[in-house]
Amino acid sequence: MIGAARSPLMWVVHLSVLLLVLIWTLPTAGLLISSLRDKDQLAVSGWWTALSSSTRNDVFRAPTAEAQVERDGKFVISGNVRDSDAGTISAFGISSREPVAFKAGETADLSDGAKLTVQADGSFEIVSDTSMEGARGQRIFFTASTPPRFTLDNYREVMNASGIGASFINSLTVAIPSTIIPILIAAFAAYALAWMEFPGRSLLIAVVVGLLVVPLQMSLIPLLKLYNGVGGFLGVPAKTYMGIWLAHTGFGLPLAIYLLRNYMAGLPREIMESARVDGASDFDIFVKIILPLSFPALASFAIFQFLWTWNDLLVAMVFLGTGNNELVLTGRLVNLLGSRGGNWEILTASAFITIIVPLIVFFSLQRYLVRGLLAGSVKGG
Amino acid sequence: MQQLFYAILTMAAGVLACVAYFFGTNWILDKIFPSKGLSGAQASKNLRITNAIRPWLFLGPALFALTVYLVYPVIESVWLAFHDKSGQEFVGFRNFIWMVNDGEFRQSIFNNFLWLLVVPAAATFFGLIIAALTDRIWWGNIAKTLIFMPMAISFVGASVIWKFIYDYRAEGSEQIGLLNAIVVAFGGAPEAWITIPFWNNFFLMVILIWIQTGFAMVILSAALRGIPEETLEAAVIDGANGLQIFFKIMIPQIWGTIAVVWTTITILVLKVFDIVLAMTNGQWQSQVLANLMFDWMFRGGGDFGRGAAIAVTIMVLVIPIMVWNIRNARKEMGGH
Amino acid sequence: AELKFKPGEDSKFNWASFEEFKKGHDLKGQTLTIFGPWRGEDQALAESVLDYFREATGADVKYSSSENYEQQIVIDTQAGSPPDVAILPQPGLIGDLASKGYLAPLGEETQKWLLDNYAAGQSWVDLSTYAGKDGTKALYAFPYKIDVKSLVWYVPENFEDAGYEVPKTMEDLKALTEKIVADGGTPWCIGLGSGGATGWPATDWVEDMMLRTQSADVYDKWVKNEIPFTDAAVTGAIDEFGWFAKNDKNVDGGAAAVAATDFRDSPKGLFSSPPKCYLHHQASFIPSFFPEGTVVGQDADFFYMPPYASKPDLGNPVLGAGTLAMITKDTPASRAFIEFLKTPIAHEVWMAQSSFLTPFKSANKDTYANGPMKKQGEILLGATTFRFDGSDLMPGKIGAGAFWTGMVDYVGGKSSADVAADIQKAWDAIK
Amino acid sequence: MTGLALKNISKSYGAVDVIHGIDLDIRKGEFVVFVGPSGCGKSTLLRMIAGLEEISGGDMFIEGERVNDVPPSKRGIAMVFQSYALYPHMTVYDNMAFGMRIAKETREEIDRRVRSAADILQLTKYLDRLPKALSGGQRQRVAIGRAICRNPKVFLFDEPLSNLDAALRVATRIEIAKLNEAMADTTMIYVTHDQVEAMTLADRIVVLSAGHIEQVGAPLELYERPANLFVAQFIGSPAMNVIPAKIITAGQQTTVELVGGKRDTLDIATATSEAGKIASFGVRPEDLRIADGEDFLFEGTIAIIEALGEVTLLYIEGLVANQPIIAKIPGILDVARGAKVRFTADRAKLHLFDEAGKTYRR
Amino acid sequence: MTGLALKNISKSYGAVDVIHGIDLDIRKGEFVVFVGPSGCGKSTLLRMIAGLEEISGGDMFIEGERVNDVPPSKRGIAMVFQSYALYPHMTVYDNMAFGMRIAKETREEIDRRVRSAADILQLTKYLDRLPKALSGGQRQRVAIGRAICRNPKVFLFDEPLSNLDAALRVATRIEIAKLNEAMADTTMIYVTHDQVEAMTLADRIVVLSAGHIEQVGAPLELYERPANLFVAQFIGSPAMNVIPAKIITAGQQTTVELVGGKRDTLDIATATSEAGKIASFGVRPEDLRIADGEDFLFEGTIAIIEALGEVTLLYIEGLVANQPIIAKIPGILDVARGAKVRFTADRAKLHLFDEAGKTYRR
Ligand SMILES: Nc1ncnc2c1ncn2[C@@H]1O[C@H](COP(=O)(O)OP(=O)(O)OP(=O)(O)O)[C@@H](O)[C@H]1O
Ligand SMILES: Nc1ncnc2c1ncn2[C@@H]1O[C@H](COP(=O)(O)OP(=O)(O)OP(=O)(O)O)[C@@H](O)[C@H]1O
Ligand SMILES: [Mg+2]
Ligand SMILES: [Mg+2]
Repeated sequence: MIGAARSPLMWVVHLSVLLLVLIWTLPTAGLLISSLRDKDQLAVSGWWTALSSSTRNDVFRAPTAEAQVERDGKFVISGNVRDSDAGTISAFGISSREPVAFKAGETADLSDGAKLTVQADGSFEIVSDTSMEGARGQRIFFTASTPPRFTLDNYREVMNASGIGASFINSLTVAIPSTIIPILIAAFAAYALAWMEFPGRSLLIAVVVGLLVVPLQMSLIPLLKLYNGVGGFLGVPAKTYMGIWLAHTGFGLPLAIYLLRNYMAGLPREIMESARVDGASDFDIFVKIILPLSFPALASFAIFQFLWTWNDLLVAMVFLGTGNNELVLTGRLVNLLGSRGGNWEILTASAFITIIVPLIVFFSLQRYLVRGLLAGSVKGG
Repeated sequence: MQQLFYAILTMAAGVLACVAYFFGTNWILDKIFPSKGLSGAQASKNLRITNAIRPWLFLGPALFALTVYLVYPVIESVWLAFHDKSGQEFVGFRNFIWMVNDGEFRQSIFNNFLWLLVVPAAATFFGLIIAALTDRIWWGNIAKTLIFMPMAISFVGASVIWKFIYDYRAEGSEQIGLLNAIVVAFGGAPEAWITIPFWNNFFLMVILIWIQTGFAMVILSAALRGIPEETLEAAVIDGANGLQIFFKIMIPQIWGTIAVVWTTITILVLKVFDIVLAMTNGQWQSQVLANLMFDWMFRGGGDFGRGAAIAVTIMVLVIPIMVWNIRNARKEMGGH
Repeated sequence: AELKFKPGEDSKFNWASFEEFKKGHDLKGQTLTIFGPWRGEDQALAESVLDYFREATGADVKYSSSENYEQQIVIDTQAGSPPDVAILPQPGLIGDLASKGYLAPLGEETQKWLLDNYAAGQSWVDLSTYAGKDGTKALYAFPYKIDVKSLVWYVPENFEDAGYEVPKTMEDLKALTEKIVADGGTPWCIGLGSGGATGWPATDWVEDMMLRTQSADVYDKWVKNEIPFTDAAVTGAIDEFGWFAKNDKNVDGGAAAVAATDFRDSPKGLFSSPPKCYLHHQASFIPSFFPEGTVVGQDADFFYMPPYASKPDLGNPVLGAGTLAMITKDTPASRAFIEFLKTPIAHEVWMAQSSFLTPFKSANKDTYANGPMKKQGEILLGATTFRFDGSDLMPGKIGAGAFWTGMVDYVGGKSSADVAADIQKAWDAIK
Repeated sequence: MTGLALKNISKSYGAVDVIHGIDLDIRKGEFVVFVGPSGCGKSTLLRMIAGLEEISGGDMFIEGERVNDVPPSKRGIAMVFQSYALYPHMTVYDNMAFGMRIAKETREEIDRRVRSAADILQLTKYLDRLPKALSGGQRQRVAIGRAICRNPKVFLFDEPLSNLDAALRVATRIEIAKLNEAMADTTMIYVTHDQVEAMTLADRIVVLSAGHIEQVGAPLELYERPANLFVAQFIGSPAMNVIPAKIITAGQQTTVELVGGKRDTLDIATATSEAGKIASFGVRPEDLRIADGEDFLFEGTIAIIEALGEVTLLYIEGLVANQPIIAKIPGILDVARGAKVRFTADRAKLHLFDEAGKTYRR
Repeated sequence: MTGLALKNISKSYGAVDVIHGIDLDIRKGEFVVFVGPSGCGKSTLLRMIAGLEEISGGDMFIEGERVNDVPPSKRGIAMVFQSYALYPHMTVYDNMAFGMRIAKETREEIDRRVRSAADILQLTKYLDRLPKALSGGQRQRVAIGRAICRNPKVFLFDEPLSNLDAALRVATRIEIAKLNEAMADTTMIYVTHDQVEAMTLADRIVVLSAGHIEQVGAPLELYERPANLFVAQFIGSPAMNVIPAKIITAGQQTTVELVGGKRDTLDIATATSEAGKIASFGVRPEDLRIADGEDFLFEGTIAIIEALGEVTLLYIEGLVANQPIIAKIPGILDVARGAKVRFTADRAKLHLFDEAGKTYRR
């Protein structure tokens, strides 16, 4: 459509896409930034503030009296309130009631007669004429402006968790066949429903649509029962990779058949007829004509099925064991979270680690969503 | 390394077995009822037989999997719906009677209708717009990947994301929720968004729309690319502008796919529970059927009867969609 | 695996019990699967205890957990492929499993052991006794790893800075609350948010108030719905909570923020500069959610949620929660595991690390890793009355449903009577 | 031996009847051309023979075997679709090789046949292209190539040359004729709108109209002795001129009066009962000559002159309102528009049709 | 006034050059026909004029305005696509009405024009059908109808009549001619493979070959005075016979020796330097006559006889190996295959081309 490409309204298109992309990525951007932030900061300030320097109020606990050194007859405890990050101290205080009582560089009198000075660069000194006592270090409240600071700690923590590598492979072992098998099965079924004549065809289509709605949770108990039965009967474990592939296949089939059938039914009839006249059987037609021409639909469904199986936890937990050779990545990551699930930093980092593989899949399959696949095949229409 | 090797081996075995089935059965069928090199009458008789059998060979694995994994559980659910808590005792319609008298259930039905009205339409709409617009720009693929991203994010990730959007802090303190930060920046008062009855439904819907737009976009983008280019050219020649081409030429030609996407999302909406579960668990009057079902199924030991009764209700709700799809399929096939 | 503490090395530990157990059990070649709620750090801690069981018996122990463990245990038991041992924090769910016949009774002997060895033993036995499939009551669960809930957390130095004292009675606590308000501060941080479980922290408040305004007997009737939710005793307790939470001045962010704030985020207000609040009511696990580097005992501390001076007869009631182990598949290994839990060492190893309290009298208090834990342990041991978290005892639909929702509605502005009526209605619906 | 037999074949799409009971026997090895106005059912008939369209009524036999229910792949046919129906994802080579690969021919044989077909159709340069990078005519040639590569019992061609230029059309036509000769046992059925193709290729032509057969016969037979007005006008281009007439005297010879009043006596026998009846008088444009003397058929004014080089077409008005009579005169003519001219024709080449359009046989 | 001007227009698809620098001026209101072998670039050129194909090089002007970057919708064109490009989801009526609806014509006006176009194209019965329920020719007619309903500055027709039967083709052709007459300001560009169409419709014919122009001229000019061998052979069907020859004497008149040894003197002037050069001698099949006496051009054996009714085609062998000479003799001839026949032709109608194929002008 070169006509459209030249249209003066092109910038409107660019702008609207940009706007939509912004809206859609903003939440994810928040997640990404959050995953790079210090875990304590997460619940305290908005993620967007991480991008600019910010003023923050913080508390620092000075070393205990044990750390004091004698210098020129005075006892001194010194250090720096800013642990690692740079930044400037603008004010400080010694009581929770007045955390900004003093300007940087000023000196505050402590209750036990010692004097505290905090410089703008964060260095502080507690100076006392007498040796200081007490098991507790002095709290220093300070207000600092901090430049943006990011850390890869969250990722390091997730990546270093034991068994992550094995789980990664387990997840792939689950996801790849669970994507390919249903596509194969569904493609054959979709072809039959789209182009083969047999009684009850449209009823079957309706049933497939109806089955789309079956809540997964409903199926788990009966199926696991069945698996246990079959496993017991055959003397094999009930929870195997085979079992989960089939389960994902079963759960993914309605959507697969529905999408693929719709697509296949739209292919030009003449091409099929032409192949039929050329002597091709239904099987030949399916393999040699329909499959290559259905690539866009196959690719789209593959993307979704992969996503779903990759991110799935429930089905994996029910139908697959939890041993090192079986625990999937999502399961492994969830186990990193505390029992009460408050580790936002792990959540954010692991969300980004798990997203990578699906995005690769999406990106690599996206090129099959091609234009003009059917161009030149028939004249008319 | 060894694990990787085994993994590849099992994967290959699994996929090959599947491929072997289709090739194998077809081969066997053609061996049992050969039609090549046979006399006419016998050949055509064999052909009739193979033609009658082959669809079922193609459908076989799918039907098997659907039956085992979906139909059988459905039957079990229906059976359970007429039984008590533990599935032991037949109780007739008692679960259903309880259901219609339950305020929460009625609330869920109402909310579900809201969801059904808004989410499929919005997700399909945005998906279509994005698919159409990104098709024309050089950075379309990048844009698509970004918009697809929400789909790829695991559900836990998504719930954290939206926590960081809807989070509420008291007025005066620093807002860490983006929405409230914006509201405050414009001089408004922060709100605990997901606790505002009725409207919170919409805040939850936004999440699903955000996720499902990627789905709609991918499917519709494939469909848009399947439109014969010549018809667009013809429309350009006929003087149609971009919008007219979009509405009068492209949309009608992918209408079938739009219907499919809409149907799929509608059904998904009926099933959706994890968003509600994670964000509100149905509190503040945001309950939906699927979450209610989940609640009754598994919370504290569960009441399978009531859970199944709700599940059956959800399944009944798709019947109109099924009928509509049958009609479409019939029309489509008749037209050829 | 490497044992956390070398047997025999540190004399604080009761190594004899370990050796004795080791002698009595040999499960080489057997597998024990355990399914529990502990993930993350807790999982690592649990594994460190299981290591001793492995070491002692030679059994192959597989522990697993899941985000949806409640759902999963239902599925697994129902479908007939349960783990050997399940560990769950919800007595309600356990009762349900027991009534469906999925659990094996632990026997008289264990019941007696609990009575003898756990502080407030009868409370624990009552908690672990459920009706089986045939209706007969039996001991089905073994409490292990307890959290104390009746705690109020504060920052001692902030108290010092402002000149506040730790209150000894509920009256004092209320006075302190008012004083902080008068000083221009905000006394409480309360957050009920918990995703799908939003509302539960409020139930702890109500239960604590219940125990402080009514006798344990009334409490027991309440959790069994022998007195209705609408009873004045209950609405009274709810309103006690309301006194704290429904007053905009009392809570950080005002009453509106209570339901919306995540319980994991709410304690952070104690530590901000200047402090957003001075007090936080939460169970013993909460330090996990304190800012990194917070040292309990120094940067933060707790006090026992005090009783009313005006009701001395109620004593020092302690509200708690915890996990209970049960046998879902009766094998020698799972029996042995319950036996293992009866050894002091099974408790001490975890005590010596973190986030573990036990009412087991024979476990050496000195093994507690730090002072605050020991202090909590002592609260547990010194309890005159111990009551398990009421919402966990109620049927799931109530304790993990209507009650939560009700509390959310309550802080949202509904009256206690209306809320109680709603909850009671829900309860009636499942009878 | 009968290659293909249609017995009372009919077809309807829902309520629309498209083919109304067609009976036709085609010898094995015969070359039959279907002609007829656009939309008369030629493609439909072809598709029914191929087995692509359900037969609504009647029976079809290929080499004696009833094939109503035999699927296309087993009928031993090759077909060139009117709409090409190329495989969009295959190169030209693969498009042509597809049928043979299905038939499990050897690789060499496939290559040989594809290359020879490509050679004939001047497609060799394009063998590696996808259909979408071909011109209309090239696509059509691929469609032809795909058919002629194979070795079927029956060839079906649906307007296979319509998008080719004259030279290529002649060349391809000759190749098809050769093919027909080389494969004496292969029946060919060919749909075309091109008279020359029809006349040169056909053993027999079937003229269809609105779903039924008007006439079947050898090409010259149709040209010289059309069974009725429809065939007479359909075969030949420009079409035969038809002038309303009245039979004045019937008998061994027939005298008719054309509109305009001119009378003429034809060598056509009519039953005496026909006298006085309305008839149609027909003369082909190419049979008209400019009359020198008084012996003329009719007279008219030249309205349009179309000089085609080889011949000149004259559109003559004045005889029948709104329907000029066309004369096709060889060479480039030197006449002026508006001139009054008289025309005559060889008496043996005149046609007469009765009121219903049936020919009065000579 | 120039309606359309192409200045050195070229087009390539990646590495494939399809159009090589075309220069062409078309008067406003002119009817120009593009002819050329299949694949020579006609459709591509049309699509470039329509703005559907990027112009790789050169400039294009419509009514004086440079339109290289003007989108199709602003160029004021209507087009009949070679592949029809009907809107599959619209009925025939809507297909035709679409352009006018876009242009916001009144409902009555649309209805009037659609019905009148449908009438002309005999589509009235099908107005409510979807394209997929139409025959090939009917679809093509819808495509034509869609174009002629509109009111553009330039009409582009890409082989619009290829799937129509002869009668309909003539009728439609006449309608197009009428349209052209009625809309004196509308430029029409027409691609066809049909000689008759080209000759009758065109004001000028553009002969294309492999992406460049061979000759532009009025129909008869091309027929009578082809610029080169290519045009000579391309215009006229069957193509002009070409016989290798040698120039014996050059000058005012030229004497050539045909293969076979026969010499003949033509009324064609050649430079004396040409003497002795190889040349091609050309004569159109329709210009050949059977010679009675000794004055003949050449002699040969009749290999094939094709009787088309109106004319008979004789394929004569014996002169040039593997390339029969074709003679087109009016009427139905009474000759036998294998007979030796002598042919002659009007001396004024003979053509002579130099070695490179360029015509020796008379
Ligand atoms: N996308 C493409 N890539 C490469 N070559 C192409 C492409 N499209 C067309 N061509 C080539 O360009 C040439 C001109 O094509 P065009 O369609 O203009 O021919 P045409 O003159 O219309 O032929 P026809 O009479 O057969 O329709 C052809 O040789 C064709 O193979
Ligand atoms: N699906 C359909 N439903 C109704 N009528 C149809 C359908 N398909 C074709 N027709 C009609 O059947 C008639 C015959 O069509 P067919 O394609 O056989 O014509 P044809 O003789 O090949 O014409 P052409 O020369 O134009 O290709 C046409 O009038 C057409 O409109
Ligand atoms: Mg046709
Ligand atoms: Mg073309």
